[in-house]
Amino acid sequence: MDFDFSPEEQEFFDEVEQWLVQNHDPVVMDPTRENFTQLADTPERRAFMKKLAGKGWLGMSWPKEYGGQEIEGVYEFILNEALSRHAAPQIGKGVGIIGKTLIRHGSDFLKAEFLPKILTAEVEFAVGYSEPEAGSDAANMQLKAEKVDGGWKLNGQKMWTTSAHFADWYWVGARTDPDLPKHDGISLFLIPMDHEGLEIQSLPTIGKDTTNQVFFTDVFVPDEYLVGKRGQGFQMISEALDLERFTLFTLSPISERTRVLIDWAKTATRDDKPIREDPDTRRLIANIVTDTAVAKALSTRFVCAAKAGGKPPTIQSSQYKLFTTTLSQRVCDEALDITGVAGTIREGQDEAPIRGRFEGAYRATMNETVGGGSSEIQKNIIARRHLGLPKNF
Amino acid sequence: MDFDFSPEEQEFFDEVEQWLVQNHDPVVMDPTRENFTQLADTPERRAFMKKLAGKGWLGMSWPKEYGGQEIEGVYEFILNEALSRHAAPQIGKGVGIIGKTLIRHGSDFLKAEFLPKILTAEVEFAVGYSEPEAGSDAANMQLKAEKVDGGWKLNGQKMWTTSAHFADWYWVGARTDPDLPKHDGISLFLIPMDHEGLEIQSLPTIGKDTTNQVFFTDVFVPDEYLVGKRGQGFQMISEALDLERFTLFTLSPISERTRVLIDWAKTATRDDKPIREDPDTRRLIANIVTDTAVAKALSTRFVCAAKAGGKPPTIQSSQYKLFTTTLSQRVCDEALDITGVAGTIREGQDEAPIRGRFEGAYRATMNETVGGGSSEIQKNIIARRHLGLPKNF
Amino acid sequence: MDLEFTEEQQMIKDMTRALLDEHCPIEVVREMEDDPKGYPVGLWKQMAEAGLVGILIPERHGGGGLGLLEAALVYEELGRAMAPTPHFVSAVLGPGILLEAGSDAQQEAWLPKIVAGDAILTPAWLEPDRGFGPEGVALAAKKEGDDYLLSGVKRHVNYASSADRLLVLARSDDGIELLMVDPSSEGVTLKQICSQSGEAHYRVELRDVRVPANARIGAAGTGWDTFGKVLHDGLVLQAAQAIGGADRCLENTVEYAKVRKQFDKPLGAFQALAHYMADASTHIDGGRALVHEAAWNRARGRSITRFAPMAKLFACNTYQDVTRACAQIWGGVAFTIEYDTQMYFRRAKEMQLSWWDTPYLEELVAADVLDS
Amino acid sequence: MDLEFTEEQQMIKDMTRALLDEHCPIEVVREMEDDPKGYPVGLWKQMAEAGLVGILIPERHGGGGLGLLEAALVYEELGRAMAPTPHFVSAVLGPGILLEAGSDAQQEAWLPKIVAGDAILTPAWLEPDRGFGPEGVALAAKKEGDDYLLSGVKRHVNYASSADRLLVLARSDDGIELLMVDPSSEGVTLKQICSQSGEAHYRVELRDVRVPANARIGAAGTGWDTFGKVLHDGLVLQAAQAIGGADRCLENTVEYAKVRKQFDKPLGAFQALAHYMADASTHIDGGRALVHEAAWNRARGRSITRFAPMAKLFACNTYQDVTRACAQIWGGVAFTIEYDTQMYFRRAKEMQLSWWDTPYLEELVAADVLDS
Repeated sequence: MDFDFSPEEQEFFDEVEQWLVQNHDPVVMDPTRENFTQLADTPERRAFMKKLAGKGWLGMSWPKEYGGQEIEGVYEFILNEALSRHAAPQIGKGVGIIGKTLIRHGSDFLKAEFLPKILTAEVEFAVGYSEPEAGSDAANMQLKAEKVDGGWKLNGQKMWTTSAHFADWYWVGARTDPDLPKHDGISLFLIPMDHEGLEIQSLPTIGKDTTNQVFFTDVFVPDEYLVGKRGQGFQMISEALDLERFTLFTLSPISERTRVLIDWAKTATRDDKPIREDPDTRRLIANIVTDTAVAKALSTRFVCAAKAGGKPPTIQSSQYKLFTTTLSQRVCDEALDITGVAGTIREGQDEAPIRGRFEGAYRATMNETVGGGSSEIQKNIIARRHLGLPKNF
Repeated sequence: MDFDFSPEEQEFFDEVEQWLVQNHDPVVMDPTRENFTQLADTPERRAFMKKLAGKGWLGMSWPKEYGGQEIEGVYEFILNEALSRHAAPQIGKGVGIIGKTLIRHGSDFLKAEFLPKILTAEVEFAVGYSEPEAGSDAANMQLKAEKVDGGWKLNGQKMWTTSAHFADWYWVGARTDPDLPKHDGISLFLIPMDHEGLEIQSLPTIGKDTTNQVFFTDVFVPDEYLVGKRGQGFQMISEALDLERFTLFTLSPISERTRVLIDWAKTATRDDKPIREDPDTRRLIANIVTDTAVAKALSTRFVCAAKAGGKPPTIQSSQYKLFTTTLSQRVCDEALDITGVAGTIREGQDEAPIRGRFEGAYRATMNETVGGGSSEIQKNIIARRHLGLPKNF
Repeated sequence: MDLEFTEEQQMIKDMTRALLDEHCPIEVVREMEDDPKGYPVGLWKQMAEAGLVGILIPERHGGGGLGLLEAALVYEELGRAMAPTPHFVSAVLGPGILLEAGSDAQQEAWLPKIVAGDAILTPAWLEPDRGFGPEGVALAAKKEGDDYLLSGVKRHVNYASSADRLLVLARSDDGIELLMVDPSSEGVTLKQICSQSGEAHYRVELRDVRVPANARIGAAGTGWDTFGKVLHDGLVLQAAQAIGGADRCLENTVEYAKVRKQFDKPLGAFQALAHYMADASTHIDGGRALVHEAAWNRARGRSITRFAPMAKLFACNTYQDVTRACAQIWGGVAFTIEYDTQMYFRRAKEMQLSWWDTPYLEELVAADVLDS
Repeated sequence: MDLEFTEEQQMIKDMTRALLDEHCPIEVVREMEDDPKGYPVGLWKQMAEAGLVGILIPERHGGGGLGLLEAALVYEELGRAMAPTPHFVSAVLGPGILLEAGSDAQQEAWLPKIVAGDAILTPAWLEPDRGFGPEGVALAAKKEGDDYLLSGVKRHVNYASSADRLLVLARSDDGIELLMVDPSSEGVTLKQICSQSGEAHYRVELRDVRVPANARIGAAGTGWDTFGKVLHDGLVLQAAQAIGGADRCLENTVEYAKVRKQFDKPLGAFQALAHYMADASTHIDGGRALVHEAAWNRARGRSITRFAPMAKLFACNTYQDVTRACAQIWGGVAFTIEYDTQMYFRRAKEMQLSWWDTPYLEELVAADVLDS
């Protein structure tokens, strides 16, 4: 048993940390964007990703034949936690879901077109799985892909495509075989984001960032941009998610918020008395710190399960996601309780404690127990796959 | 709107209160028996019920032709709350479920045999609905009633017959028509508790009282002891429960526990400092008191709904039961937290705070969120009947 | 015991709902978020004409002379509609303070104008880095001859930009004073501060602001007692408003859960979600009855030292829990500005933190229970 | 990072489980509830022979010389089996105190006997109406020449009737002392007190009990520091025990939920119940990893001032929540003595209240986080 990183891992941890401190740039690294910090959605942030690529930190776990280093996924975990700790964009969809799926299932053509660009951060992707009628029930996607001469014609709608407004390519699941059982009729496609017939509509959120819905009108996709085999889309999506949960929800934003809260509570006063002497504050912070330690322990569990190889750490990451997102919301909620009525002052104003960091985070985290598989979905996974209980709906 | 009793109700309230103070008897009234105080299970407690009967307080809401006074159910509510506040036996199954069902559905023979004795407290009943395979799913009862010459032969088993070891008569649901849909094949019977073929087995509980299971071996019941119509058993059971939820879970034990806890907290010390100055104690008690006030408001709701007539107050009593039993457990739990490590001292010992009242109550209330319709069943009722949501299992 | 409304109460409730349906649809609520004025003048005029602004003010001053129970019914509707109005500060706290401690001249000068919707009053109470109790009031009121000289900063002053008078809580040698200050006086600076709910809040700075002694409400040093007593009534209305918001938010969610499908079933057919809604409904119905009981007791002239903080404590916790559960049921769309759930969600948290927050209310209840 | 056990750790875990399966089936646990001795001598002997009693004691004293991580694995098994033994007081706290502050003579006199299962030590710490902190220790230790004269009452003294020595926390002019007292000394009276879990607890009264100065462990006035330090290690083991209990209780419940039917469906097919179990499993698995991390840090020689209270705080809350949820799933039968759920349920609450309770642990964590 070992809760520390190995010397090599620790060396990498230190190297990344040092590099991030040296390359600190408030334009790129804005913690108040909360979960949206992970996106490379501005020219500055894309430039930052190119610098990361220059360090050789993209695709580290890929096979050498595709430009990777074949090193363990834990390094990508370390990197992503460090990036999110510094509120920098993270390695994500390109290196993970898309790159790894292409490596396993993509044609030589697609590999040649995309893999090198992923490694050099020249391409940003948007992922289109969700639809108005396919949220928790992802296999229910209805975007229609009709076979036409030399390719496919796509019609329908996607929801929650967070990166649609800045990405270069769209990684999209669509229904190619409506007559097959719903899990077997889905295929994956790659489409230029500026393709004719794609209409992106911004969906402003309660946080300060927006997501998008995307409408498809007769969008033509040539045959060679079908990923893997027709009808294997849902299997590829599930496989990649299982492998990539790893990088989906980093713990650092929560730990950082807790740290910021504690720093504030250590020095703030109310009625000229230190807030840290307030019994409610002490009780709430003790429990936040304890539960953050549990979240970290749950993250250690899935990292270790992933390292051990074999099955993807589905259960461990469901437990982690369930616990951590609930905690994340609670930290924001109780931080507002601790800051008191001043907690109601909207983020970004000088009058607010910590410039309203927690007021903003309270809103921005509202979706964490829904997005990426709701808490209820995680509980179903744990109940069925871990505890062996029967289907419950 | 009026949250007070009417002058007449208040007069009755005062009369009962005064009478109970005058007739205080620690042998009869033992608050540490928690929910079991409601039973007339000892000679002293049966004598007490006879005294109550002498006051004309049994069957007050019955029609005059059966010896009742035809007054509103709220008087029985007032009486039962007073009885449970004083930890005295309550009017219950006889006057309520059984008497009222007999009045509505019983033959003249059964009415003549039982109603007068109920009014004079000469008969105690046990109720047999639950079985090992019929808990939350009450309609699933399997006790077999086979038609034989002149009557019925019963074989099978009942669970949770709390009063079996002292009652005179057994009010039992049995399956007379196994081929009909499960809600339509049940009939109700009355059987002397000392009948040949009935074997009572004690089931000690985690509280200090016991309940029973009862085994039936060729128990013969003459035709005239079938209650109402064959196959109408489940409907009669449901109807009576809907009418009687009123008297099932009184609030007074919780309010009394809260009062006892507060009295203790006002004077107790820890390390020579008043416990009432402890911030955790203050916070917990503030919330207990608040939620007890909510429970009382919920009880007012179902009393008023019942008074308003029309439909039985099913939803209001489900909400009340759900909220109150959860609170009841929480009060005991947090009382132990407030008393600290001394809270672990088993009930009844001098060394324990309040002689371990809360240690005992912590155990005794464990079943409250299960018995009488579990919290989950109550939520299903509220979801479906109140909110109009679809069936969820 | 009887929980039925009188005919008049039912009428007030229905009339308020109809008025808000017409003059305060959700678009108006959205528009008013972060607006410097923060409320639609038309709506306010309508409310005044309908007698809602003067509802708690005695008939001799032109008001409706009704009690806290009727006002609670109105507040439940205001909560359901999330109506942006200065009613709480100007039609509850302001008149409450004047009626509790104001001179005849003060009452006559202001109450009829308030009733008519022609004057807005708002308390200036909270200060930066200071709490909810009397020790939180630090703004200096220095006696100079017959005048007070006020210096300090107030925050969370609702609708200050529309106020004709601020009711400033300030600390003099005699204790805490309530002083009427014209916000257009020399030395007063307003700055809008956006809040979580989008209600119009202001930071108010006072620099050597001179007010005459007759601007003081009540005897010297009695300001906190007056304010605290009036705020207790206010708590009940805040609680009613929270219950109204929770109720409407749940109502919308239940309707959605009946039609929105996942895995070919309506959301409401998933037991976990159905149970969230059953719990929410139980807390709302219990909280509402508690609020009514508190208001009814006050209307009967009984003390609500315990009932009032209990009602706000439970109702605001319920509002927060219910909106969180509703957001979970709505799923992703709750996170978008386009849907209304987030509007209830933000208001719930702000209400919980405002006008005495959870720990302060718990302490009020505990003190009443344990220290007497 | 690696959460695998070493071969030795796995062996200890398996061996402990096998030993408890054989010598501590549930009937034995039931039998020992309220028993004045409170543990089966045979089981204790077996544990000593297997090296479990001496697991934390250095090899030079005949022990296993293993660390807190291995002990935590043992404690998880003790928790699963609800094994009634004086291990915590006699094989953890007692030796811990002697090793931390005892003289060579004291160590040599007692440690080998403890390892062999031939001597039982138990701390006498808590007092009536007093709390968990140093200010809770009021029992008087009056200096008379070279002796101490002890007077006062202790409570919650586990397995005192079997103890060869009590380790009494007492207050002298120098501060708090740890003094070894022979319970058969003149002036010592024991009275069994039944506890919620049925563990053998005693009230110990000391009346002018005379002990020599060399009965003191460590320098004068250092008793609390010694005790507190050792109890921090103990917290991790209490946490491990709680996790073990919760885990076994959930395991039993999950199996039951697969076979027990209501409405023609297994209980586990009801989403609300399935979610209770999913939550429980998440808390147990997270709590276990935290406990391991705490123990591992201690074994690495790092401070566990924060980890130890966090581990017990979370694990004991989890144990209580899990057993409550399990009881709800079992339904009526959980309420009967015949079923085992109630045994976990009672132990969960007692563990939460014992050896520093929730508020005390929260304060330890808060102090470490906020006051440094």
